[in-house]
Amino acid sequence: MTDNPSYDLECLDVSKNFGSIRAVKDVSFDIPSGSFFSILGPSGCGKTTLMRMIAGFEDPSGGDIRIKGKSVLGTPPNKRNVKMVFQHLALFPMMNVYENIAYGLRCNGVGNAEIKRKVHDVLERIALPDVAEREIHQLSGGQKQRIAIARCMVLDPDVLLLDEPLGALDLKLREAMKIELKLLQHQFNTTFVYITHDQSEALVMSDNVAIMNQGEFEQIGTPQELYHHPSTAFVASFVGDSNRWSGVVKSSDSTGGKVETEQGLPMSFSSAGEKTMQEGSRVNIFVRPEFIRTVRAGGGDLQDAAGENRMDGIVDSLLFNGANSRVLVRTGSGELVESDVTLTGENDLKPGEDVHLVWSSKQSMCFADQGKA
Amino acid sequence: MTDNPSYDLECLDVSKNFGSIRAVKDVSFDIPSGSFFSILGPSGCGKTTLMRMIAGFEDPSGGDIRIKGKSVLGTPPNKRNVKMVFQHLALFPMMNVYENIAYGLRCNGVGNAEIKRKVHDVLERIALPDVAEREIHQLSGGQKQRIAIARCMVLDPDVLLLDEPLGALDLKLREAMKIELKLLQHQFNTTFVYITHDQSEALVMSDNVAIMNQGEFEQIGTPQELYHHPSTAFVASFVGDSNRWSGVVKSSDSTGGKVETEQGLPMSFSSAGEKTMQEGSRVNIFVRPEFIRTVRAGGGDLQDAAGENRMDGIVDSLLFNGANSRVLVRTGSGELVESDVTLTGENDLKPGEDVHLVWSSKQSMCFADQGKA
Amino acid sequence: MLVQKKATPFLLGYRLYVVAFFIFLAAPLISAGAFAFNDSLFPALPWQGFTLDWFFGDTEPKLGMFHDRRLLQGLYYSFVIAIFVSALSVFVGTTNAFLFVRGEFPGKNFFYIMMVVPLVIPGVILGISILVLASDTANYVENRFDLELEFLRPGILLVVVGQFSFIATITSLVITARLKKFDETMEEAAFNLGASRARVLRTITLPFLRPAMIAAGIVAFLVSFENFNTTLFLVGSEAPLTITMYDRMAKVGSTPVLNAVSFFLMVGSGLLALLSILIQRDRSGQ
Amino acid sequence: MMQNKDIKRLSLYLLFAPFALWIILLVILPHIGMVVLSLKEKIAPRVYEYSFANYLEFLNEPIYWNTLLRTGSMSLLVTALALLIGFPIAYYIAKIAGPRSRGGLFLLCLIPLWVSDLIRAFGWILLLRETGVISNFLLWTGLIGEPVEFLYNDVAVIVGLTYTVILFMIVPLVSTLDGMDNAMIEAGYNLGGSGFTVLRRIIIPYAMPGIVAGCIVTFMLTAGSYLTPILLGGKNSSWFTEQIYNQFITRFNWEGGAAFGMLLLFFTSLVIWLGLKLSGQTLANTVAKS
Amino acid sequence: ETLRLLTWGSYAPDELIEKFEAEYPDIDVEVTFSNNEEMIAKLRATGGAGFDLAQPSHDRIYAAQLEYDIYKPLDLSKIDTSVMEAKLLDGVKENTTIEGEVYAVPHQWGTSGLMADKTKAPDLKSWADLCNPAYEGKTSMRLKRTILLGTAFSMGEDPFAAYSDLDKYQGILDKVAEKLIECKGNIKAYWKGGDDLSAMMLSGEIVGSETWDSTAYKLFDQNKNIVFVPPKEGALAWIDTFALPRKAKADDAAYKWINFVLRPENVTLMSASTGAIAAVKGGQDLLPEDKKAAVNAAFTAEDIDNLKFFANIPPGVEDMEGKTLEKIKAATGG
Ligand SMILES: Nc1ncnc2c1ncn2[C@@H]1O[C@H](COP(=O)(O)OP(=O)(O)OP(=O)(O)O)[C@@H](O)[C@H]1O
Ligand SMILES: Nc1ncnc2c1ncn2[C@@H]1O[C@H](COP(=O)(O)OP(=O)(O)OP(=O)(O)O)[C@@H](O)[C@H]1O
Ligand SMILES: NCCCCN
Ligand SMILES: [Mg+2]
Ligand SMILES: [Mg+2]
Repeated sequence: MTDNPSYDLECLDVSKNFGSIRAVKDVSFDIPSGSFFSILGPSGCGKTTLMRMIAGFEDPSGGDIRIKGKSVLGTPPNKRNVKMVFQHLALFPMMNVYENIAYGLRCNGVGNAEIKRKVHDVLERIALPDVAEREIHQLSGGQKQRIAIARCMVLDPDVLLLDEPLGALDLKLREAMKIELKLLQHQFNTTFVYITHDQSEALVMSDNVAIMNQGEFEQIGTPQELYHHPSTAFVASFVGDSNRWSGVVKSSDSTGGKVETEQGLPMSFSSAGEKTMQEGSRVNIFVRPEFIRTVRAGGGDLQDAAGENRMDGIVDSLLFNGANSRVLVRTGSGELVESDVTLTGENDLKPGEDVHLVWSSKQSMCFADQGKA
Repeated sequence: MTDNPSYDLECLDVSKNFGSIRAVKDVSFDIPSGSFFSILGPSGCGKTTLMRMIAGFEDPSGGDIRIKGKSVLGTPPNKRNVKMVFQHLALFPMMNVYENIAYGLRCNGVGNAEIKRKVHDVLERIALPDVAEREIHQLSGGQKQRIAIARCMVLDPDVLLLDEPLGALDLKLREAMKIELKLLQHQFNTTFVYITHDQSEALVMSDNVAIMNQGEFEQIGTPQELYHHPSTAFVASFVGDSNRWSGVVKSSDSTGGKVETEQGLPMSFSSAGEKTMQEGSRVNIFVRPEFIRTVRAGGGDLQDAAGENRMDGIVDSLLFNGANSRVLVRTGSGELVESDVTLTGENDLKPGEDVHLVWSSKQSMCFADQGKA
Repeated sequence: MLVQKKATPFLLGYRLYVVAFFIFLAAPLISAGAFAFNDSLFPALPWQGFTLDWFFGDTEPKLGMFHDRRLLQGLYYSFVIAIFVSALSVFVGTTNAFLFVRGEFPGKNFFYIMMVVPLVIPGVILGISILVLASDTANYVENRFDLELEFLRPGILLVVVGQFSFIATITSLVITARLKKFDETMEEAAFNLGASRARVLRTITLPFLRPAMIAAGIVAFLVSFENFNTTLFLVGSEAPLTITMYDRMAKVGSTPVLNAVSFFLMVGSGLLALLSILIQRDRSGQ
Repeated sequence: MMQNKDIKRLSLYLLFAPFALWIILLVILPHIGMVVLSLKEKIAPRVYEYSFANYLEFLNEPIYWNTLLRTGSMSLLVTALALLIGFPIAYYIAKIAGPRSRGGLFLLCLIPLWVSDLIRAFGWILLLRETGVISNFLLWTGLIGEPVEFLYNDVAVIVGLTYTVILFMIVPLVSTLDGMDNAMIEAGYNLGGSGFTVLRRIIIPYAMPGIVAGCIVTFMLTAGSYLTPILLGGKNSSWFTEQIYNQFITRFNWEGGAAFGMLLLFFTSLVIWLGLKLSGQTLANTVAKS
Repeated sequence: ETLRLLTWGSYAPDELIEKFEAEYPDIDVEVTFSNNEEMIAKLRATGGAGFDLAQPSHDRIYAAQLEYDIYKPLDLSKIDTSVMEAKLLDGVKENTTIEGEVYAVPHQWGTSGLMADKTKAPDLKSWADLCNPAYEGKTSMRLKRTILLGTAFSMGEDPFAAYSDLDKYQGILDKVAEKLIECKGNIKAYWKGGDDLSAMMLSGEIVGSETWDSTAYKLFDQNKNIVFVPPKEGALAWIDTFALPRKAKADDAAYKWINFVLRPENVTLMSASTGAIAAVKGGQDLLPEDKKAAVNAAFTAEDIDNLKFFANIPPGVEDMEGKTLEKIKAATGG
């Protein structure tokens, strides 16, 4: 029936139309057992729709969805062994924690003694052994989060779906829960499918990430692949910060080439894959701020900097943000370039100083211009 | 009447009790004209209460508040020339943009022609010249933000108070607005008092930041001062991430000293101010992840690393987050140490590798143990 | 499925049920309205042909409603009563909203329940109890001081007061709900921008409440207009339309002119309801 | 700012005044008056004495308490019917109808409010009577051979009352169901619940405040209704409000009428109190919320 | 000023009011429809205020006045009593004189009796025939005191005579109640106003009923088979009167109205609306033609002789009767 039974979840050319809106377009992917898979994309790109099809709340307009190798197209949502953590958690306010977790077991006709054992077991595993008798409104945001996961995990699902479960939490808690979620996934060793529009969540937690845009998957890969070797301009700009230049290819071969930017500056790049950019074609160059080194014009260490690309400018301003500080440099052609710096409080750069910006052609990502702004 | 008339806002021993709760305790500070001042502190520390006293919505239980040198204690809120941007903005939904901005002018009895001129003027300055006739619900989050500021600025306030104005925005927009707010403050050259519990907002935008904790100001200083020379353990841990060790001072003088940690490791530090740590006293050592270099055990560049502190360990896991990636190293004594790394996708560290952690004693911040956990 | 829109037979059956329900809702109104156009002296089958006489006829026996002074008078009194009742109820509803949303005072919960209670007291009993109190008071004053307090005798005032006694609960609930959604920082923002207390109320708070006040007013108007149980005991010589129609039906005999009035009221209320929807929509826009 | 506190206190008094006047003058005092009146016994023309005679009269006369029990049980039946019929409608409006048709359907639900009780009853009379629309329609379809009387019986009363009050059941139900996150229902399915389980364990418990609110209002309106049972009822259909009316109007027995009024109020309050106890709700979180 | 009438439905036809207002331009007439019980209840609640002229039946004034003091004496000098049928005037005066003051004068009189569709119920002749199983489910009555009295007569009792001995009267009422409860099965429904009675009768849903004569006459207009049948025990006759509420404020206008409607040309208009006979001399001749025909179809001379005028109700009787009616209503029968 299926080629590879070790995939917990497979989607084959799944698509969904709402009237004339094509919310999901021919999406295919498969998730190996026990991995953490994220779907990252901007608001409205179709993430929730895709997830709802997997859970069975929407019928795909086309394609197939398989769980543990079996198509679930005809299976109603309450018969699919795919559990879901909703964005606002959807804990049942009229039941206490125990009843919330027991709900699914009761639906499966599990006996009371067994239920009791399982609920306490799962509460242990999420490190909240004492909250069984609490009402939902007596829990903190992070605790609710964990109860929502426990409520699913107690049913031993094949796949756990999470739809932006951290969206409603505040900043500090969100940071803490990121790591916690990853640990929980290790704990339970269940396949997690995680939806988010926050790149840092996707990068930190996932084994694999799919970047979704306008109903389509642009790229699937490990966080590092996506960050360092984006296959499209969209991925490059959506994942991580970038400086961007438009230009025209002057010369190129399979290993890289040279571009002249609109401002007239030469810039060299290495080819991401085996694709050769056509000479004369319009391209966009992306360079991440952390790969640009800012060095004082007077300083002697310019030679150290292994970088085929160089630019001169004046420090415009410093954005001090502790470890993530950044310098804005105004180049000769007037544009602002962002570059990461470490500000130690001693001998730091100051606005007005002349600096050189240096980076390696390996770090210049080049994409053909799609004609979009 | 006052010693220094160039302060736009001065607070002298201001305190506020709600019944037995002491929300604000003897807070004093002064803000020079035209500067950007932030109050940073955890939730519930009394930030909003302090701001509401400045705006006149609460009466201080003690102390004095002066604006442009004049005490405003008896002045009702609608007569103080201190304007406020509320957390959820509190734009008036039953009025359009024009009427929202004109509201304060009308209250002051300004003539219609004059109002028109001023409103259009301020809309120009916030770079939204065409939205005058829009309804509030037709604006984007960032536009609303700017209108809320314009509504205050059109009245030429002595001080503008902002209470977590970015709290309700989503991640990407928040990043963008941070920089924008700073630019607007330059534009209007008015004193901004900015409240937040997000350290990155406070660090990026402010000329000066006050760190507030449990109703008290722990430290006031520039972002760099706070980050690099925190005067208390609370400031060190609240501003920026840190690794923390508890230990006992073995030897010390006015320039620094040596500590033995609970795990028995020796560690050296430089003294932050002129204070000399007492030998034998219990202290906490804080080290920021970005100042710890992680080098491969086999690599030869250990000598390069100027650092009096060194520790050996094994890479436990990598948290890939683009430019903000981090490595967790498990040291011989079993604890996890966080260190920032740049992961380029090529020749990166891998879990299980033996590494050395190296950092300079200059970057070890040492504080007497307050007895708190 | 309980939330899905798939075209299952279950959903089809469900839809049919909903349609049947709305037919049930509309049936008596349609029948009451339709016979207004029956060219017969009795509001009954068989159908004798179409006529507008029951609206515009100006001679007996087919005296149309627009020429029937008693009905018109009833309409007028209903209108006057409803106007007073809704004005009063909206006013008290608004003060109650402020009292219960903004006020802090001991026993607040208890008083809140007291506010809801009139809604669940049977209308007949409200009418009677007010009648009894008013006439006892009037009789006492008359016997004791030989003073006739005419306003305590059945009449427009008592009807207004009697209807108000429970309609105020409805308006209070509607306006309270709206005020609860009001973000108080909006008022603080206005103060902060230099507005006086009165100005804040006039320019910020009341405009925010306005849609709820109008909606509550319309509901109050409709409920007053159609009230029978409470009014029955309090009415004097100035009978509102429902009482006039009831007397007509029970004591004179119904002709299709009553159907004509019904039809007229349906159209009137329908327009009012539409108005309140439009206001509601305006509100959701904000 | 002491002045600020004084203003606050003053405005509290000013706001409390209309409320107090309303509740004291129009609700509490009249009911105290009723109680006092109900405790008077008529000895001779214009001579009264305080006693429980009127209440004893009620207890000693099976006609009266039978009528009260009948009114109560029929009201409960109407309430139950309104809930059964109304719940699916409310659910449809709140959860299944699209956002656009929702407003329209809700408006349609309010249609019976457009006209008075009287006209509604009038409409039903025209439909139900032996020579009315339904009977004629059935004759025409051949389903019945001769005219059938649908009017003047308890079924007609129940239909008419259900019709009149169902709106007050649907409105609070729609508003509570509307506030229910769809994700809650989906979570119910996702965790393995069948349609029935989700309904019983999630939707109904969630909607409980709305259900109770609707039931209270519906029950009170039904028990206190006058025109519908009078006009649609048959020769055996007596209603307690009619009894009260008769005491006041036909028998000029205000004292007895007042006692009956208090009894009706007491009885219905008791039923509601029981209902609240059984459902574990309070008046404040049900009726007051709707 | 305003003249507020508290009267029976159709006792103040628009045509007449317009004519009156044309004659007295400064008087506005406002009408409240009512019946005997409600008139008393209303005036009791208002302490006799709120209305300027009431029109209760002659038998319902004495006790109400004694108990509730709701009327004031008439100034007979302001009424043109000469036009009134002397027998009726004297009867009313006799019934409504308290401490030497007269409280009412007659206006219209008529009867309560039976109505039958000749073709379908040719044998309906006695009050008791309403309970005849031959007409099962096809008769009706109004559950008010008229049917109690009628049934009492049909059982051979004289309820009016028993007014002086209330225990005896109670005995009669109990028997009547028993009979009427038994009869419930035979009844289709109790009618409540002229309207439902007309509808049932015209549609043929019932074939006979207790009725006011005026209602029967109206139906005769529509269907010549429907006639008023004076019961063989004698039709019960009532006289509706004019009485001034105690706190009436427009006495002059009230007197003007009384005199106005007693004028012959107005009597015809009034009778056309009420279907009853004016208490003026030759009242029967002043009936409009159709009503005259109906009356003639219904009454023979001996029927007229056989009329039983309602006797004055002593205090307490209404309460006894009311309770009896409740008992009948609440009983489950049929
Ligand atoms: N029931 C529906 N009917 C019509 N269009 C729909 C429906 N559900 C979703 N859409 C449309 O499909 C597209 C994808 O929606 P979806 O909710 O999947 O986005 P998302 O990626 O989850 O966004 P977000 O991050 O904001 O949650 C959107 O354009 C949305 O408007
Ligand atoms: N009106 C009040 N009555 C009693 N206590 C209050 C009142 N307002 C604030 N507090 C208390 O005073 C303390 C400080 O509250 P405040 O709102 O100033 O905190 P905050 O720093 O603004 O927090 P957040 O970041 O969550 O907004 C809290 O403990 C709070 O509970
Ligand atoms: N007194 C009886 C009057 C009847 C009116 N139609
Ligand atoms: Mg989504
Ligand atoms: Mg705050």
